[in-house]
Amino acid sequence: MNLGEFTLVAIVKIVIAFIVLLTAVAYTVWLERKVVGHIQNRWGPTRVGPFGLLQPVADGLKFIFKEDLTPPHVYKPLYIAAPMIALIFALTSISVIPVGNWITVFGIHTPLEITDVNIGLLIVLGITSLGVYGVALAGWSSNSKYSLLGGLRASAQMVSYEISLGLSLVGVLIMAGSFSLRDIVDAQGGTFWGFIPRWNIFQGQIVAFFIYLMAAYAETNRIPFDLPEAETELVAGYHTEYSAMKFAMFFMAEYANMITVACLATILFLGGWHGPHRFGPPLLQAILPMFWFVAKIFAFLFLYIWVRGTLPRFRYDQLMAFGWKFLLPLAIANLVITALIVALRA
Amino acid sequence: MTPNLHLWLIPLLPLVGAALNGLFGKRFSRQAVAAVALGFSGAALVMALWIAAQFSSLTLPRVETLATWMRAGDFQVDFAFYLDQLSLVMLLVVTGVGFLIHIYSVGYMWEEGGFYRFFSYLNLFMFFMLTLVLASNYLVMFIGWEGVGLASYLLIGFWFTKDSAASAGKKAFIVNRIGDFGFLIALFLMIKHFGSLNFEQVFRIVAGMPAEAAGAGLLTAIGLLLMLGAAGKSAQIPLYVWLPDAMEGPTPVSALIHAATMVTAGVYMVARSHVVFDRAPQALMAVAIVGTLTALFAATIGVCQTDIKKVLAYSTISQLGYMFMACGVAAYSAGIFHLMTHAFFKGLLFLAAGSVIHAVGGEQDMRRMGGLRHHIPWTFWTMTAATFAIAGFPPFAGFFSKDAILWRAYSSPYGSWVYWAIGVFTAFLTSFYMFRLWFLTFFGEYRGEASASEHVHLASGSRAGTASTHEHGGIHESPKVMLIPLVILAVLSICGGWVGSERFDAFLSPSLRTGVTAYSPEQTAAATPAPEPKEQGGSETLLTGISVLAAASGLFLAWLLYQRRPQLPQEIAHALDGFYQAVLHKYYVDEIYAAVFVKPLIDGSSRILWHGIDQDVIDATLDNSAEGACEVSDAMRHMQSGNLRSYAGWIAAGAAVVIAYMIWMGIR
Amino acid sequence: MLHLIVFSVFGLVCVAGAVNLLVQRHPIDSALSLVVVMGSLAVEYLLLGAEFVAAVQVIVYAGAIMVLFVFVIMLLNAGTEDRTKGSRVAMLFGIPGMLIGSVLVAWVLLEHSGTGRVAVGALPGPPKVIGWLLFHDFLLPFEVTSVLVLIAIMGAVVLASHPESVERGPTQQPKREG
Amino acid sequence: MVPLSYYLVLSGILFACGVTGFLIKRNIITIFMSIELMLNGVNLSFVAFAAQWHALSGQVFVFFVMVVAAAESAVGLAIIIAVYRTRETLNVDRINLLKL
Repeated sequence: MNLGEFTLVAIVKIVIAFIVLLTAVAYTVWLERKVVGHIQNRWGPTRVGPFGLLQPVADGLKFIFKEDLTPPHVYKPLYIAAPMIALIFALTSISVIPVGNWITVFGIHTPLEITDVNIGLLIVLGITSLGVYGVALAGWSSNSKYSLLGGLRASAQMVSYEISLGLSLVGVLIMAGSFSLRDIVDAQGGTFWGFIPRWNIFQGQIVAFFIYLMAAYAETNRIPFDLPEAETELVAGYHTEYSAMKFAMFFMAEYANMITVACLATILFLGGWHGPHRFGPPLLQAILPMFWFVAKIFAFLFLYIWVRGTLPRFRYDQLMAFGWKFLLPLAIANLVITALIVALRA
Repeated sequence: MTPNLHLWLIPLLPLVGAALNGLFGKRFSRQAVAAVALGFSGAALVMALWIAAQFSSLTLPRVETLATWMRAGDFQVDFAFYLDQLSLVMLLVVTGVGFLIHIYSVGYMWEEGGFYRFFSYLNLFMFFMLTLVLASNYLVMFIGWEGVGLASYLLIGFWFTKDSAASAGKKAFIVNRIGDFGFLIALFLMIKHFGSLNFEQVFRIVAGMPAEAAGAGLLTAIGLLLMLGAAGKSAQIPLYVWLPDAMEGPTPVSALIHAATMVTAGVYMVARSHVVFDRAPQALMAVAIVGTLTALFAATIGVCQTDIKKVLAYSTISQLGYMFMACGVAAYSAGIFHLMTHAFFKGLLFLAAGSVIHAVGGEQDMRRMGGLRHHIPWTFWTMTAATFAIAGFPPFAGFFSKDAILWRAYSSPYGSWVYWAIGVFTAFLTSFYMFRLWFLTFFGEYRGEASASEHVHLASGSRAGTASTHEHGGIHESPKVMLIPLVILAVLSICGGWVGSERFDAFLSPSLRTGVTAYSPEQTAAATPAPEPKEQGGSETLLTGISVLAAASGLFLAWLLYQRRPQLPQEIAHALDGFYQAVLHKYYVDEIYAAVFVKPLIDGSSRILWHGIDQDVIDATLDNSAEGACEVSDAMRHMQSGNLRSYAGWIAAGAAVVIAYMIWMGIR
Repeated sequence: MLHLIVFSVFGLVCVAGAVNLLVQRHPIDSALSLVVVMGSLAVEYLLLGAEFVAAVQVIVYAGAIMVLFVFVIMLLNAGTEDRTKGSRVAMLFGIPGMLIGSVLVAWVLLEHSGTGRVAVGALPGPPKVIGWLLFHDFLLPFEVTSVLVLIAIMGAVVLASHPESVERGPTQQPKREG
Repeated sequence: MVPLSYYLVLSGILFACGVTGFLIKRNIITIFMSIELMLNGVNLSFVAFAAQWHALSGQVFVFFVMVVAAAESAVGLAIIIAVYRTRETLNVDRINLLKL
């Protein structure tokens, strides 16, 4: 593959990925409104399009055409930069996430991801860990006490939970012996006794999955850990002073992060694109893995929304205590036990 | 090979007892402390007896190596234990007498504070003494040697709140250091010239030395230095001064350490090193002369002492002198024989004296005793046995051993009639002062204060501060736990000598005589001319008769002076005023030592070392440099502005200088 | 060639970030410039093949340590610094010293050791090998460092907690209504 | 191919920037960041030398530097908070009680 071809393929893949991702973000919002609506015995969006399916489009148009308001007394450079930082990092992390096996299209053999690197997991972690700057800077530069509190909460919360998040992944890494997300998925192929899939979650990493789930909720500032934007106490937290497209960027960043986290959970714990035995015609067989992948992501996102519709918000000290005194020791214990088991099995 | 005897267990058992009592004894009850102490020392005794029972099936000597202690090039020292006839005898004496004295101490020390401490020390002493006795090389022996010194120091100073006891302990320790110094140098000489400290190796090398080299400077030097060590430990002239003061310790300690076992370590060491001494006639002669002089000298002092324990102390020194005399005429087995019997009767004497002191409530001055035989019959009878034994009346134990020594002193190729004459005269003196003690203590009227019970309270109160609940109804016999050891020792004092010196000699000969021949028979023949019997048969009986006569005349004189005509001693003392004063003050030896050694040392160290070197040189250096540092830092402290960035500036400038210097060095 | 271009671009970004750190007067700007420096340094590491170091550089340095800095700046609400003139020494000795030192070092580097050249990915540092090194050859330093971190955590907690709560001790803290 | 000395010079520049920051900045947090900058410069030279000599221990050292830096920043920032609590300023020129 020469340089030109490589560039072309890369650009095509980036474009596809971003279109898909942004669409997914938009429809995750729709999904959330719909599901939460049903949980609360409402209908959710119904007016725009069938089942309100065009609601995201309408919302996007509204955001774009709203007046871009910049309050006085803000620290302008960072006020403007913050949502961009948040969105950029949220979107970038999708680039190393594989969604399926290698495929050959028009004679070009290429993996189903933007780029295949052997430290993919580390890159995802690095990029998501940078995402906190967007939230923190937004909170600080808004020059508002609600925003500042939100930003402070966000940075402390994300730094704290990142440790548990990272440690929960180490167990999976030990099992797979690689940082490459593709290797991790490949390690989960096959079944036990023909019917239980060899997903990591069924290989004893259920505790790690639980830790990951908790930490991921905190990392994405979702209920029950949505302290940075707790609307009942901080108005809207770090994005109180934002409106129009800047607000939309934060909004999109949050949902993009959710999708990234869901992808990661699928890859690390739920067997990636592995599913039941292949059947049907070749075309179906080519598409099925991607279907499984999307289905798992959907399930994970549904869990997100379900939790949001169900659980109340933690208090801040409870949040910190939960992270440091429960999740972290649990993660360490899980790591030690996993390492022991792997060492004994070896 | 016989099965492993686990010799290391014998010393270790008392050490465990010492550790238990020392570490946890404070929380134990007295019964528990006594049980631990007796249990572990008794276990050591049982092991010793077990070994003795197996004696006939053992191949001796045997060495049991526990571990390598140190190794430097060819030189190696092991933790190894050595068992032969000599150490077996010592083993039995030490564990046996030691165990009896342990029992006795339970009764004697019951009222005292620091009960557990006492027994911890006592067990510690047993450990070191057994190590000394069982050592298979000089270095392990030296551990025991130093260890018993330590235990002795601790036990002499047991009542450490009493000033005299504390300083007596220090004195014993320091005087022993002088002897140990000699011992150490002897060890260094051995390492340098023989490359080993192992008994067997050293003796093989010594025995293999050519005849003309034998007796030359090296062996004489080693012998003399070893003798210096032995003299320190065994309280011989000129290092005997610590032993009388050591009577400040509790009486069982005096019995165990300062009569029966530790002080005989020097004799044991000389006997053990007999191969060296056999090749160094000058050293041997020095041993004999020192022993003879000590025997006489201490006996004369003993005549005038009034403190019951002091009399026994000088008697001990005198008897040790006998043993040295025996070793000095190469009659090692006689020396060891006397060591054994002496352990029995002198231990008994001390214990009985302790019982007497116990009875009269802490009084130690014989002039305040008298007529005690009806009050404390058991003590009286056992003490009588011991007195007759030490005086050398047949058939008591002392007779056989002392007779053997005197006969060998006369008949041995190294011997001389001078040794014999002085020995007999000393025997007469011994008999005299012992019966003096006996008469003063047990006969006549009681001369102490009417109500002894007051005394008891004062005494025990001042000693340990325990206002005893024990009822002291005047003068009273000691408890059974104290009497039983007395009786056992009395039996031993009577029967202990019946083995006879010839049989004992034959028993010990593998380690004391064949040692020489085994290593090199022809050398022995050349070096030690075959003991040509001077006048055998009739003369031996004659000499025995003379020594018994000397003992009897001592008894008669004592009876005359202290029983029949009690005013006579005063008159004699007046008549011999100057000499009497000198003897009473122990020939002023302590004073002479103080003037000759101690005072110059103190003056020298206070004038030159303290005022001169310490204050004017060392202190001054420190003071001046401190002041200099003060002045310099007073000038420099203005650099310390408290501003962080200034500090950073200094660092950057300094780093630049360092970088420039290193680059310059690199270029050059 | 591509290597040199990438190196130069990110090197320049790096230097620009460092200089910006010096020029900016508000600590949060300085902090963000430092994040930029760290990010571009990560790229330089990647160029040298040290992929794991690069990842950790981003995660730990940029993602955790600098977040902590930003957090403290926000917490203390630090304003722009006032240019006080508290130290003449820093200006008189420090700056010249620093200049002399760096010029000397740069001279030595360029003159005497400029022969070695490194290619892209000159020394791959795969996590597996680095982990092996850490847990075998460098086990003792690794353990010591972990103890250091533990001590640092405790020290930070003690230092930063309110003095009253330290005196009261954790057991006597009033139960919060929950 | 890039000469090794380029990397070293880059690391030197970063280090010099760090030193300069330490000298000219007044805000204690910024000074602290200057230290981090110096550490980063050193790290770069470590990695560069590791590539030069093909010795991974250079990279391992970077980890140790990072861990120490993390520990240092945790304690340092805690100290800064404590200082701010008592002195109510972050200007090192005003925190100069430690003098004669």
